[in-house]
Amino acid sequence: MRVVKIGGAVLDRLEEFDGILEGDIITHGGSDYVDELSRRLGIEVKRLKSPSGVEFRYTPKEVLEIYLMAIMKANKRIVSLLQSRGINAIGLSGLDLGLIKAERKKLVKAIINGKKVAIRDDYSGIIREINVKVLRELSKVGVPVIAPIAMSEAYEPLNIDGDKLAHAIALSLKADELVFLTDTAFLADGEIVEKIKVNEMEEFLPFAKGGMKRKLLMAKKSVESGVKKVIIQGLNGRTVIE
Amino acid sequence: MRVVKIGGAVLDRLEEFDGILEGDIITHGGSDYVDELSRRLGIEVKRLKSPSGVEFRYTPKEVLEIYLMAIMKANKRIVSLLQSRGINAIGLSGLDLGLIKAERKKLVKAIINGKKVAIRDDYSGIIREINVKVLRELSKVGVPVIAPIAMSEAYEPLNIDGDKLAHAIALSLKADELVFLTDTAFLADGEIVEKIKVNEMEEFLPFAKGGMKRKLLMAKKSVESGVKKVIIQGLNGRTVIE
Amino acid sequence: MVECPVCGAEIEVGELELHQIIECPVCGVELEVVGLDPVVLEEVPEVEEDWGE
Amino acid sequence: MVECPVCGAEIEVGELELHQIIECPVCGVELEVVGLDPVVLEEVPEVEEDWGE
Repeated sequence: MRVVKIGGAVLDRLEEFDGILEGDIITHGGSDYVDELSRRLGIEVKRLKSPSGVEFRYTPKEVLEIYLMAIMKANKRIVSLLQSRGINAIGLSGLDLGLIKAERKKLVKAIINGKKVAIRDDYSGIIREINVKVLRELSKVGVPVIAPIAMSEAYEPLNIDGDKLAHAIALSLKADELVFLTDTAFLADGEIVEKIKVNEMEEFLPFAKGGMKRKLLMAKKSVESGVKKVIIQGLNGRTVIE
Repeated sequence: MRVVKIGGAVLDRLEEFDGILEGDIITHGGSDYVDELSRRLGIEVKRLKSPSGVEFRYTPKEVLEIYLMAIMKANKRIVSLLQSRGINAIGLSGLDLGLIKAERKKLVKAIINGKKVAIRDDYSGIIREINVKVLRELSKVGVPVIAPIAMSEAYEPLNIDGDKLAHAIALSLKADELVFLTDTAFLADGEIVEKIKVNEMEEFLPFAKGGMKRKLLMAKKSVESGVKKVIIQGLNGRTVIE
Repeated sequence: MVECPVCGAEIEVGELELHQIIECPVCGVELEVVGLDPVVLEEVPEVEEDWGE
Repeated sequence: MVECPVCGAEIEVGELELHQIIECPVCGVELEVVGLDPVVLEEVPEVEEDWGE
């Protein structure tokens, strides 16, 4: 069982990836699409920093609507491409069949202009449950392409992280392989690192930052939780974590 | 088997319909959402008239993208509402599993400023095939909520008419009942017409125009093709065609 | 004057727009303006009517 | 000066914003500004970090 996460940065360059797209379950990002639609609608994209330094998109209701439309555009673009390659894709969000349940973060702490503030109207979520039974049933019908939109306790859409979604699906389905499709493999001092043993990870982390650092940490957690291999597949090569 | 089509005009008033929403297969419109998003993006909404007087939305690629996003917003709003009522909805477009195949109208004739013109970059489609086998399989898993987006021969999304989609699904699944949820039942001289026998339809058509007239004609065709009952369910009452 | 590509008749044409459709007064066929300066006409096939949202 | 709702200590506060979070210097608990004029503080629970796209 292979889970593939298509990064937002390569949504418009999927033609450059060949067989790698063949996953049993596919998830994706799309924050570039969300930023673009927000900009076109004249709505400011606010990225906030959590006290521990993690950056996130401030997603009040007004932005949630834009998030949903832009992410579903990304979803159908992937479905359309896969169908054109004879892969019978079925595009879904976490609302559909209640596939992904998440808890809305009713309180989020963020640093704005150096001050710590409490944010209560954010519609991001923490993934609580993946409907594994339904996902397995659906993968008999076609290849599920799951958008990073979860269902809250109030049955509302929530913004969830695409990488975390891929990780959660890989673990709950006990996948053999988790592939992150993104623009670049992991580089250390400008060189592609082709292979990382999980117990060597600490040596490499200082070379990574932002999204890549999070992917490496997630890869480590995935392998430690039973996923045999995690691949960070870039346009320039790949990094395998085992 | 009951097919329900949720009209764009009542998307934001679904709470006012109770049990009627329980269909085996649900489709919907959403042109108000498309108009709203177009307006917000500063893109002119062009409605053209065909030589035979039918109005349609001019859908070049730039509008198609807006159409897709706005229609998927409508789709997930319905899924979210149904999930909140304990109905296990699964929202899909015609791209998903190739559910709805349509032929792109590579040439459309329209009247613009009184002149007849040929339009070649329109992305509307004529429904050619509904994947009945897959639709039946999906309705065992949950309640499909199908967006009026079809897949072209080039695996691209196409704008298709929500009423026609409901009609095509009702026929191909040999539904007993086809329900059009819209703002008003059919009125003649200000009075709700509660019942129309199919062979009496001609007497009533002069009282109807635009979308209602098309619904009545479609209802007639549906009943003549085996659907036992067509209901035009408004917020103010209903018209049953048998 | 422009020649009808179907029946060869000479057609009197006023001011035309690209993609405009005119009817040949002699053979009644629909013709699309596919070129201007010089005007180029091409027969336009019949089309099935159906529409989106 | 404002009273910490958890330990009762008097806290020196400068200019505050609604929803701003400050730490009680005595008991170290995090407090949210839920009211201005007068300033009202409320304890802020710990939160799990996780993020969307």
